[in-house]
Amino acid sequence: MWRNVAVIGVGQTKHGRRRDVNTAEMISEAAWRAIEDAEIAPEDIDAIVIGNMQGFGGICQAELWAGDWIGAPGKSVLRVATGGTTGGSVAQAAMYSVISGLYDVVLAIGFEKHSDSKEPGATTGLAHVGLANLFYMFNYGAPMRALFALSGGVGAAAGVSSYQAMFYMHRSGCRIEHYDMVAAKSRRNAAKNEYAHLQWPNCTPDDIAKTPMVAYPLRFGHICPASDGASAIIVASEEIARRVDRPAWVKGLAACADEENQMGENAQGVGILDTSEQLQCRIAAMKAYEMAKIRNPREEIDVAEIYQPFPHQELMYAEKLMLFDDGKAWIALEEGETEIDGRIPIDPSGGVLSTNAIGSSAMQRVAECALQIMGKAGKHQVPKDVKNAVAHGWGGSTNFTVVTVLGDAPRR
Amino acid sequence: MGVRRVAIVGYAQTKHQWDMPKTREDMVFEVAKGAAEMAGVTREEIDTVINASSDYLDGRTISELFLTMPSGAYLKDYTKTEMDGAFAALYGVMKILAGTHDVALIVANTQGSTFNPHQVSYHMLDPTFDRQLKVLNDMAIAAIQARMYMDKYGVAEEEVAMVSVKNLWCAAKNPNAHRKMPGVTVEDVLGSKMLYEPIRELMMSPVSDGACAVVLASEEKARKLTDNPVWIEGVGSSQDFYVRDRNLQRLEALEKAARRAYRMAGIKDPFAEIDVAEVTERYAHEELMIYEALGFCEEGKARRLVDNYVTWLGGQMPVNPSGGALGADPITATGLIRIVEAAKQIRGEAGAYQVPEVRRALAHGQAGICAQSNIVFILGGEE
Amino acid sequence: MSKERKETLAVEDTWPIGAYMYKGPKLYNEIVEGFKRKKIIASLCTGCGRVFFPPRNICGRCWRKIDARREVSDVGTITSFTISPEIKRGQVKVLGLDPVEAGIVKDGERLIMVYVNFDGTDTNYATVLLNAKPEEVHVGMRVKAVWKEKPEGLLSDMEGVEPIRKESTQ
Amino acid sequence: MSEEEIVRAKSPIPFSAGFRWSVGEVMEHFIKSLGERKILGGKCPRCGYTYVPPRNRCGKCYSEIKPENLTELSGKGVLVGYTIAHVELDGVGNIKDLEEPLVIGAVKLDGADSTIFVPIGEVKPEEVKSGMRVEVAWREETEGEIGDIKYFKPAG
Repeated sequence: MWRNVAVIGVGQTKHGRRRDVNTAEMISEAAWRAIEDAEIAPEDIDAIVIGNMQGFGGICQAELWAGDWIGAPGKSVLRVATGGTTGGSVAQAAMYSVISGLYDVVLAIGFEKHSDSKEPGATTGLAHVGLANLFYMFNYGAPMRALFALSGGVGAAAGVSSYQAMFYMHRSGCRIEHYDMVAAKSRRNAAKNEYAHLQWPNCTPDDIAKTPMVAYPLRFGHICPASDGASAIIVASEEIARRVDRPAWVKGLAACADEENQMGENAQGVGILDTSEQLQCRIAAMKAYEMAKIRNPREEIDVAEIYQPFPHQELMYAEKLMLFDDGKAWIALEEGETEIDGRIPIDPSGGVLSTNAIGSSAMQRVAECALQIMGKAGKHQVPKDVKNAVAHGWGGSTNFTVVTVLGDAPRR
Repeated sequence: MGVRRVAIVGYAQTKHQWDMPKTREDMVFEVAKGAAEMAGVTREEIDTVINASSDYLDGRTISELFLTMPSGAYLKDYTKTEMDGAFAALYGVMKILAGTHDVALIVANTQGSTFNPHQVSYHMLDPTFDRQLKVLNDMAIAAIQARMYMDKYGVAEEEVAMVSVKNLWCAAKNPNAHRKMPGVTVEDVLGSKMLYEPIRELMMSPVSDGACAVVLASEEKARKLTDNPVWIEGVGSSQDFYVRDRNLQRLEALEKAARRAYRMAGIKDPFAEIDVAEVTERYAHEELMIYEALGFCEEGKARRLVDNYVTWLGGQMPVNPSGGALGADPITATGLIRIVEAAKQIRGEAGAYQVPEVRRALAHGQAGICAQSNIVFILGGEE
Repeated sequence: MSKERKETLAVEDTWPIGAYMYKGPKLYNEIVEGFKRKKIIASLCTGCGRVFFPPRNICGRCWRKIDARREVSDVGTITSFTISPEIKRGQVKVLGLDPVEAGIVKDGERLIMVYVNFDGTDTNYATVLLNAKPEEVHVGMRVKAVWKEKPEGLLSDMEGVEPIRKESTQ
Repeated sequence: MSEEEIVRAKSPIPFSAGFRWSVGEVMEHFIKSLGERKILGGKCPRCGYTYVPPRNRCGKCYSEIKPENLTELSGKGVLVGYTIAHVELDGVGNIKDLEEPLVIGAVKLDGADSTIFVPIGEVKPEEVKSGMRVEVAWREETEGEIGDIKYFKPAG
C-alpha cells in the first residue's frame, strides 16, 4: 500500500554541447552529483531506473555499458523510455519502486547526447518515429510532395508542433507575439540557470521576433535546441527522507496516454481533430492533484515546470494543468504572472525551450520542482515559500503526459 | 511481500514463428485482448498498461507509440520498459504493491524479422572501443563464454547439445513454440551449422516474431476474478558489470537476482522447494550456467543435471518444459513468456508438457549480452 | 561553470536504419482503389461511430477491430495548417534528397501544408494546399480534393486540396 | 491462403544514421597513445583495479580515475578464452559465411584486470589454446585510432 516517499537529492550536468565527455561519463556526472546532494553512500542505493531515446545517441541500452560508471552492478536496473516523457516516466518508475516497498533508495537518471548524432539537431531520432509509416506510404505511390511536407519540409517534431501551435492559436485567440514572449522569458530564465543550454540574459520578445519563420507560426527562436545532458534524482522512503533537511515529498503522480496525435501505425487515421485538446494531460493532472489532495491548483500550486519545447505548449499545458482557464494562459503571460517573481512562475529554469536533451528533459522538470521545494534552485529560485510544485512532461506525438506533484510535506 | 499480494490472472501469447504474416499492431492487439478476456476484465478495469519493446529491435523511435491503441491503453496510465517483458511485469507488480493501481496489463512484443536481433546486440557494445573492432556481437561473446565455461568445468559439446535436445523435444509439444524438431538428436545438434565455435545453429535461440501479454491484479481484485490465481511470491533483479569487467564463467547478476527472489518468497532450498523452472537461455550452454546461478546445483556441476535427466520433462526439476528460448525467442517477449509458461504449469494448463503437481515455479528473464541483466520471479499456486 | 570544456576525439559508426523491414496491413489498398475512382474510402467503427480517413483497423476506444467501410466526400475543412519558408536549392535534405533538385518543390516555393477534415470523417488528413496564396489560408477554409486527371491507383492521385472558390460552388 | 495479409515496407534507398561519439578525456589519451604503439590502462587509485580501455570512474569502488592514473601496459597478455568464427554479421543483419575462419579471443593483458575481446591473427584456428600468451600486433602505420590494433597474435 502507499507509503510516503521523497526526492532527497538532485544532480544535473551542464547541458549544451558536451563533446568533453562520453555518454557514460555524462550520465555519471549527474548521478554522482545526485548522490552527493542526497548525502548518501552509493551502497545505499537499491535500484536504478534509467532512460533515454536510444536512436538519438546511437547506443542500444546504453546502461549495459554505462551502468558500471554509476554503481549499477549488483543492483536492479530498469530501463524506461517513452519519448519526450522519458525522464518523467523514469522518475515515476523510481517513485513507484520505493512506494511499493520493494526498495528504499532508488536512483533515477534521464539523459541524451544529441551531438553524437551526425545529423543536425535531433533529426535522426525524430525521423525514425514515423519512418516506417513513410516507407509504408511509399509502397502506395505516396506523392513526394506530401511526404516531404510530412517528414522534412518543416522538420519532424516542429511539423507536428506547428500544426498544434496553429490549433492553439485558433482555440485561444493568442498571437505569435505571445509565442515570442514565452520564448524570451525562457531564454531569460535559462540565463539564471547554470545547467541550461541556451542562455540569453535580457532577451526580449522583439529579439525572438527577429528570428526567421521556420514553419508558420513557429519561428527559429521558438524552437528548442538539441542538447547533451543528464539529470538525476534520488528517491527515498519516508524513514530515510526524514534525515534530510527539506526533502521534496511525492504527493501525486499520474500518467495518461491518448490516441496518437498525427497518424497511427502505418499512417492510419486518428480520431483527434484538434491536437491542442490534450485530454490526456487534463486527466493526468486531475489524477495527480486528487492524489495530492490539491483541490484548487490555481491557489495551491506555487510553481510549475512544464515540458515546452515549443512556446505554445507552455500556455496550452498550463491550462490543461488547470493553472488558468482554458484559452486564457496568454493573458496571464501578458500580465507577467508566469515570470520567476510572478504569481505562478512557469519554467523558472528556462524549461525545455532553452534546454532539450530529450531523455533528460522531463526528468529535469521533476528535478527543478524538487530544487524549488528544497530552496536550492539558486538564481532562479522563486521568491516565495514553495509548498507545492507540479512537474509535467509530454511524449509520443504529444499524446503521452506525465504529471508529478511534489510538496514540502508528505501526503496525508 | 508486504501488505498487498499480486496475482497473475490472465495471459496470452502468439504462436511464435519466423516472419509472422501479421503486423506488430495486430499481434499486440490479439495478445492484449486475449489476456484481458482470460482474466475477465474489461478495458475500463485495466489501470495501467506497460509495454515492453525496444526502439532498436523495432526500428522505431518511441516503439510503443503506435501500440497505444491496440494494447488497450487509451486514456490509461501507459509506459514502456525498454527491456524484457519480465521487467515490465516487475514494474506492474510495483504499481500494484504501491496501492495506486489494481489491474496491470503487461504487453511485450518483438518481430525479429524486422531486423536481426544479433545485429542489434552489436549496437549494445561500448561504442568507443568494442564496436570499433567491428567483429563483436552477442554470438561471438557468448561463444567465448561457452568455451571458457566448458574448459573450466570439463563440459563436453555433447552435453551442451543435450540441452538443445531437451528443450527442442519439449518445444515440439508446445503449440506456441517456433522451432519444432520432434525427435532431434545430439547428432543433429552437433551436425547443425557451426557459427561461432563451439556454438552451432541449434545451440542458439531462433529469431522469432511473437508477443505475449499478462494481466496482474491485486489480491482483492484477483479473488473476484478467478478461483485459480497464480501468486507472485518473490521477485529479484540485478545487472552485472559490462562484459569486459565481469566474470564470464558465472552469472553473478543472476545469482543476486535469484537470492533476492528466494528471500522474498521464503525459499531456503531452491532445488527442493521449486517444482519447475522456465528460464531464458539464449544459448544452450547458458542454461547450464543458469542452473548454477539459481542454486540448483553446485558450481560446475550443471551438466550432471542434464546428463542424469534431472531437468528434463519427467525429471526431478524440469527446466523449460515449454522449450524455453531455444524453442522460441521473440526477444523482449521471451521473459514474459517464461512467466506465462510457469503460470500455466501451476494452473495445470500446460497440456503435453505439463509437469505433475506443480505448486511453485520459477521464471527467469534477461537482457543484454551474455545475460548481463537478470530477473527472477517465483510464482505459486493457492496453498 | 568555470571548468573549461575541451572537445575530445570522436569515433564513428552507423545505425543501418534503412535496412529494417516493416509490416503493414493492406488497408491502403482500399484507399488507392478508391483514389482510382476519385473517391475517398474511409473506415467506420461500428462501436463508436467514428469514421477514419486514412482508414484505421483497430479502434482503441472500443478496443475492437474495424471492418466497416464508408465512402466519404472529397470536400472538407482545413483544421490546421503550417507554411514553410521559401525552399531554396541546396538548403535542406530529406532522406538524402534535395527536394528542389529532385523536382519535388520549385526553387523558392513556399509549401502550405494542411490538415483537412473531410466531411463525414472524424480525422485529419495531412496534405498540401494548392492553388492558394499563403496569406489566404485559414482554419475553417473549405477545400476540395484535387485529383490527377488520369488516376493510376496511387496515393499521389490526390495531388492535394484547393480552396472552394465562390464561383465554383453551386 | 497464398496471398499475404500484410504489406512489407522497406526503405526505397539504402541509408543509415551516422554517429560520432566523443570519447572523453581518458579514452582520448588511450586512443592517441595507440599512435605511439602504447596501450594504456586506467588504474584505480583506491582499489588498484586496472581497466583496459581506461575509464574515468571505477566500477568496483566508485573512485574517480584521472589521466594521471593511466599506466602503460606491455601489450602482452593471456588468451583466457576464444571462439573461432565461421560466420559474420554483415552490418545490416545478415549472417554470412566467412571464407577464412576468424579467431576472436578474450585477452587479459598483463597488469590489467579487464578482459578485452579482440581478433587473433597469425595463428591457425586449430592451434589456438586458452592460456596461450598473446601480444598486440600493430598495423603498419599507427595513427592514434582504435584501428591501430590490427589484432593480437601469439607472443613471440
